[in-house]
Amino acid sequence: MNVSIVPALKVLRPAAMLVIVILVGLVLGYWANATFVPGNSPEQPIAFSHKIHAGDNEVPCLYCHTQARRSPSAGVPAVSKCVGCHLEVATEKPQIRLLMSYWENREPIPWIKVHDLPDFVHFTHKRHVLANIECQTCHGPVETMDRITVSSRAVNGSAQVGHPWKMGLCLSCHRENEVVNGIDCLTCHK
Amino acid sequence: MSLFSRFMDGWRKYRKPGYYDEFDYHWTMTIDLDKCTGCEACVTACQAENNIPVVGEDEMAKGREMQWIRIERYWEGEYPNAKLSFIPMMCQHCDAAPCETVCPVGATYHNQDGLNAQIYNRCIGTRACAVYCPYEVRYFNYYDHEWDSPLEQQLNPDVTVRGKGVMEKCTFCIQRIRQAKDVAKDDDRRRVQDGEMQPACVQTCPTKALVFGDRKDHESQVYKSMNDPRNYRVLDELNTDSSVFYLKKVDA
Amino acid sequence: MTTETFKLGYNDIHDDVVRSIVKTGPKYYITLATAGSVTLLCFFFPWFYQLYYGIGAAGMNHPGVWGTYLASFIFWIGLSHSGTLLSCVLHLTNSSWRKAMYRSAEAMTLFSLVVAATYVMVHVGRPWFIHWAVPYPNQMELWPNFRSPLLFDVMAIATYITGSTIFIYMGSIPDFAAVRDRTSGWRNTMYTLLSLGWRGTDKEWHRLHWAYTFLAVLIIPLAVSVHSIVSWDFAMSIVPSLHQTIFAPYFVVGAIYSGTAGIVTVMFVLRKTMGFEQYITKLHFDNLGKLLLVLSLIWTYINGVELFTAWYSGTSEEYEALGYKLFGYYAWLYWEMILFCAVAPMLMFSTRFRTSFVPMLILSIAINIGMYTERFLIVATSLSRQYLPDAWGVYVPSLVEISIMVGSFALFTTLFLIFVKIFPSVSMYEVKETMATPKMEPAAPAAGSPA
Amino acid sequence: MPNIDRREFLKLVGAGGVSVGAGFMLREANKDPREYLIPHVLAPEDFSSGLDTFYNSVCSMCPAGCGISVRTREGRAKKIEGNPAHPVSQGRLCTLGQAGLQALYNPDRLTAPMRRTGEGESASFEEITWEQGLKQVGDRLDLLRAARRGNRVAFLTQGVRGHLAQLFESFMRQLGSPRLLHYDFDHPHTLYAANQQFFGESRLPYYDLANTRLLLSFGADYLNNWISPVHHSLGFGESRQGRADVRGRFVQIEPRMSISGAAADEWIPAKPGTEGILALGLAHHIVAEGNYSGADLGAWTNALADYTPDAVAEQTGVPVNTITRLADSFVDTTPSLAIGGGAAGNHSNGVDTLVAVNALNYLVGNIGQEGGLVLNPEPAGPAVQQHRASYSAMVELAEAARQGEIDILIISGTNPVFTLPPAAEFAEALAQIPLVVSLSSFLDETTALADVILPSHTYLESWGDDFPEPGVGFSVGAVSQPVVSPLYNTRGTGDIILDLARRMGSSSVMPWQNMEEFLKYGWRRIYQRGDSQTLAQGFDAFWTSVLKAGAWGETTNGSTAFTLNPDVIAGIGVAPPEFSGSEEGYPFILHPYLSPNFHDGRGANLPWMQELPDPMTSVVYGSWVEVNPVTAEEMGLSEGDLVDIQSPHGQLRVPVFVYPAIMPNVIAIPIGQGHGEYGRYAKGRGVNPIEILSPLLEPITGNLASSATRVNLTPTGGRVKLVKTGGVSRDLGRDIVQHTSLGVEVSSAADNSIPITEVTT
Repeated sequence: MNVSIVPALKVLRPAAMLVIVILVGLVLGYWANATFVPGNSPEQPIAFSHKIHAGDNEVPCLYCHTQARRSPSAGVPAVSKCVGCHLEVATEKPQIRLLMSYWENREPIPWIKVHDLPDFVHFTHKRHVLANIECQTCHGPVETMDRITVSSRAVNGSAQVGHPWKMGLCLSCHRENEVVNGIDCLTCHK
Repeated sequence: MSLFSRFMDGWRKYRKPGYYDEFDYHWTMTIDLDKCTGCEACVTACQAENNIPVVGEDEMAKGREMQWIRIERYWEGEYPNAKLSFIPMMCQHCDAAPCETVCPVGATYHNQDGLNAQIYNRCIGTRACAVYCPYEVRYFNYYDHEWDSPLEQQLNPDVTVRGKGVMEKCTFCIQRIRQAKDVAKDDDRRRVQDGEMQPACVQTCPTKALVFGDRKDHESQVYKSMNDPRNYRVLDELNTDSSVFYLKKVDA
Repeated sequence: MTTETFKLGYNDIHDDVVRSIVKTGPKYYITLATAGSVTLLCFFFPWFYQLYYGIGAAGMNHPGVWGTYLASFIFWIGLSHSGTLLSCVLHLTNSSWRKAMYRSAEAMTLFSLVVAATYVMVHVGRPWFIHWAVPYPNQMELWPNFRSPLLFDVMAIATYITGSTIFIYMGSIPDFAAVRDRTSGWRNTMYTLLSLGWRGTDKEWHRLHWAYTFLAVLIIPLAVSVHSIVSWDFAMSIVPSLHQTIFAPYFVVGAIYSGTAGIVTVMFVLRKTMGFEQYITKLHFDNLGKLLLVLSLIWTYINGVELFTAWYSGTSEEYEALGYKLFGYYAWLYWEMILFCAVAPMLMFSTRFRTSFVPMLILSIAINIGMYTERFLIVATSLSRQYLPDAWGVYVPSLVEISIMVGSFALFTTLFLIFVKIFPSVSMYEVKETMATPKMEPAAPAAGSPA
Repeated sequence: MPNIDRREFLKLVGAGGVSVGAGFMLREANKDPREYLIPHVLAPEDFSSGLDTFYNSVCSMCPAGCGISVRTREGRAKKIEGNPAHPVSQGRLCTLGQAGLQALYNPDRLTAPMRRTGEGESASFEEITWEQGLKQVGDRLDLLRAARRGNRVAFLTQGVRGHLAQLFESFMRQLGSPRLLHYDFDHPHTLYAANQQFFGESRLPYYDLANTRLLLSFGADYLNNWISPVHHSLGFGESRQGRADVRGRFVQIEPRMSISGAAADEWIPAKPGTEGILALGLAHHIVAEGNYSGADLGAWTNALADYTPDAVAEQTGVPVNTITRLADSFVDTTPSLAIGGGAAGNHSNGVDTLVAVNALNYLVGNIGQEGGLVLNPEPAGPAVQQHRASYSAMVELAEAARQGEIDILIISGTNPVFTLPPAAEFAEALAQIPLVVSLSSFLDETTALADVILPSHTYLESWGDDFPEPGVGFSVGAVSQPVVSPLYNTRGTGDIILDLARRMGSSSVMPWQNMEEFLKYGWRRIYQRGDSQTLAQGFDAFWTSVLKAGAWGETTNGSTAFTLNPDVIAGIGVAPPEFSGSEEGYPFILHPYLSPNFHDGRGANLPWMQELPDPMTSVVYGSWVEVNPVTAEEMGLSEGDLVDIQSPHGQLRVPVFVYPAIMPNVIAIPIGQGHGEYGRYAKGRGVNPIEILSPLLEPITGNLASSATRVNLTPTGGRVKLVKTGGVSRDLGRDIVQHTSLGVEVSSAADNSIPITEVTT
């Protein structure tokens, strides 16, 4: 009588291989989507380039995102703000024409939100800006981006815990800068 | 391993004697039962400030009210000598809170300001805290609540709207406390001044029966009134060491 | 030793058991199908509805935030104590009459634990975050709250499941081998794998017995601790009538009590359906009957103590809770429990009752109904009468809860039905040990004598 | 690894391909939903996203006129709070006032003008444009006016003050119609009449609760719905524990314990309608004890001759020693104050009763005293005549309508179909009027019967102003400004009226384009009262400052000197109350009271109010009838038993609530529920006790004696579960609400405590 397991295992081999292949496949597909179809960098209604504005022309972030200095939300500039410059600047570019069409119809521009936090997180720009935290610390090198995207590069090394827009980023930064009660849950969740 | 050492710190702090004395603030409320008329203005104020849903008649009939602060009524004597006393009951923010020990995921804990915190997004809904709370002031979201449009436009953007399966309770209007601290920081003050910030219920109480403030500040109104000889704490025999002091009703 | 087993030779045993596994009549499939579909309809559908709608699908309210889910959870944990008790305790006390049925008992342990664990998922509001109750390093830098009795629960049950799984598996390796040698085709393959190449050499037998005894010793304290910890979920609260030191022993005894009753039921069923008349005999019912009787007496005593302490405390809170338990909204349930768990078992003083199968079956079922009621009352009555009278309320289970409760029994049955077709549900080698050893076979060391 | 045959290989490839796809979709599925950031086209200067903006305004949920301060964020109202600068509310607000948000954001609001189509059952409303609606009404008005028949137009509104009232008045004057009626169910007509009789001016004095040491309240639920609850609450708190040395004592005299009764130190049940007699009993004792030494002592002695304590005790059911004790303490603990109103004023002898209460104040010299009763100065607002409509005035209107004397009825804010007893047959009268125009924001019972609906803004969207009455001892005014831009296609009441005026060719007299303009015009007069410094700044500065502060005040104290007209004394005397229905057939007296949550029913469409437990019973969503425990036991009734309540004029079916503090022969039902329309939250909930009230009048004012209906009560055997939040409302010796007696306090007074001295009783 045969008591060894080996023949039994042999019988199982094809099944085992199938399982392995499927697992590998799943991971592959997931990864492919995550890298080649990033959901965090959508096509905006107007191809606004932070590279041109913040990068090449060195317009300070707070010039347009005025709110950030005094309000929890940084806010997006009103259309009038864009027009303020572009009545003069680069008026011939097709994208600017598009902007002007919005302006003439008195329509707001439906920007798509890229940097989003869950509703139970109450982040305040004000405190961080007043604490002279570089915008790039969380938003990544915006001045180099033609189309805005959630950057997976965090500026301070310790912020590599997982995805930069996870709680880990906030915590590590709050720890390093020894924020008062910085790691108390109620600081962000309320 | 740093994570582990951090965990050990967290663990030790619970056993350190007098740990709670190290708070920056010690938020405290006093309720003068001699002034309380049971008008329930506080209830509506709380409901408006904290996005507390309206559950509807059927759910009410099942006993699933949500108001974070409720007015309890106690009759004494019979007609014609019947007397009625009201007592507002909300989270007592106990310094030795039974609910804090039982939550398996630490969704409710005591923060450095003497607040009994409830972190909605951490809660997994075991409801053990509600069982352990002797004041029965914890309310559970039995389903996702809806606001008939356009009522949702009233919702307070500073307060999270709770989803199903989450426990919730009075927070002493943490969003207002945070804002007051924010303002204090703006003009480089270390502390929030007395009366600078009030929870919705205290702010609206028409008889000024509710007083709120920082116990650490001995000049504060709340410190004075919590040292009134009439002060007592509900269910004090349970040693919950609560942060809400009641002032006895005066018979005259 | 009783006379029945002498009529058998080794081969008879093998044949019987293997037959019970290989020969499957339509009856079995019909039962399995019914059990399976009931599980689906009464357990999983309502549960998924509840996941979608929220716990509101159940009848829980304020202040009755815990309900039948928790009661069922305790009930199943309690039932799980059967196996441990019989296998370990009786194994160590070397009482050989256990051998015919301890494996099915262990199966009960395992499956009721599985059901209990499922109930945890049913109970919590956001089961999709249940993993937060397990300590693991994460980017949120958060640990579970190690002061929480609920966390102790998670740990204890996890350990208990692991322990009893290993225990039952190890115990059946020789039997897997035996079946392996008598089957062919895919079964042969399966049992080849399961038996881990068991040859039956002296060395193997020796190690098996040593390890088996060792595990038995390990598991008994575990069993006790698990239910003590479950009781702390309540006892560590300050709710009147829950905040009691007696709760740990109370729960443990209750658990063993209902567990043993459960075994009687299962044994009766096995005996009838699988044709084990010769292995499961009057002797077993007689002994289990005695055990039950003793347990019921202890249980009644503890109940009395509970009432007494409540009365003796003299506080308004305890009085109200006590009065409510005895004469309040749920009073009829309380008296039903007393009848089934304290009064009825007195019948077992008579040997005739103990040794007659059907009455024992009925009694055992009655006891478990009573014990379920006990668990329900512990949750419901105490939560309805707490410190602030103006916040008192009443909790009534909803259809969803009741259906899930029914479904959980179906789930258990399903698991058990599958078990009897895979595991040799009577431990062949140990039964053999109870027989005179023929000359031909390799001798096995006497059971229970740890090397 | 041995080679795999090809079909094995293909199988693997297939499986691999499928699973790659699956993984891809998996990632796709758990991507965050897309959100948008919609910027402004032009950046507004008055708010910036993420920051609060507070607007001060005036609350219109009840006639008290509290100042409110509304928190808005991104142009949406988030919370209503009291305006600290406003002397009436002083930063506090009642529950109904805070629920005003849900009037603004109510899902059942009227969103556009509508016109009735079809008749009777098949009647329904179709949406129309403002132009259509205004034209239809305007033209008719113009015709009537041209034909000098403007008096065939009637204007029915809720009690409004300030410039809106003036606007209505001049509008009706243009039409030459006297039929301008301000109708509120709860308007204290009898109190005004009594003051007219006693003080010679039909105005409310300021009741200085804050400084009083003893308050006798004859049926006035001053903490709940009487006149100015928030301000009274402030006074109550101040008087109780706000002062270092004294603690005010409060006594409530009423047949059913109200919120004020619960808050009081002593609750004295007197037979319904005999409160005035009791007051005179006290007066008699005061005079008899020689505690009054005025020139007119003789007159008083004669007037009060019949009201000996024994006689009074016999009539009121209050023991003699209680009467004498109250009288003595009322004299000894000055400043003391007696107020009367509520149910006590709603009896056939209402005016006499309240005169008697005033007399009590006069005898101990509380009038003009701090902590007593301070006469108010002339309100600073525009001078408008008194248009307050009593019950009989409404009946006349209905009668006129039935006679076909009315072509157009404009209704604004008030809901008479709900708040008038059916005996007035108002609904039937409406049917007789060719054109009924409603300016309401909600489809209430009256609006449902209108022909044209021109929906108004809620008070949070529109311009207006208010001069609260009673003032707080000096002139107060406040402007109510829009705090949010209108949600729907509605218009401000004032704007609608001005538009109509234009259409009927009165633009020469009423030239203002909109309410805001008119307000500024009116406030110019108030601005001119200001001192030189104010005038120097110019009007616009003044206007902005008023808007900013949310309140305007002027410290011109009312005349403290007061001399009583001698023939008033002669006229003093309270007749025993009359009731409709025989005592045999109708053994119980119905005591309808304004619900704390719904006021006179206007709050019933606010979900917060529906879900707010009634303070006394903790019942939510519904009505109940309060029955004395003894009575309940005799009749074998317990909580939730359905009973039929029958009056000579109707019948209701309500569940019982056994109420420990109500007289055995009195039953009480809260007013406010029982709506047939008024939106999803109010409709078809509970009962409306007004429906069974008998049209018994108070002769002097002609107002409804709403507390004078007798009823009988028959168990139906039916039973319902009363939806309430409370469990057992007895603290079984658990010391949850702890009490202390004054003596103990003084002895155990520690440092930084509030010492409280014995108040002699």
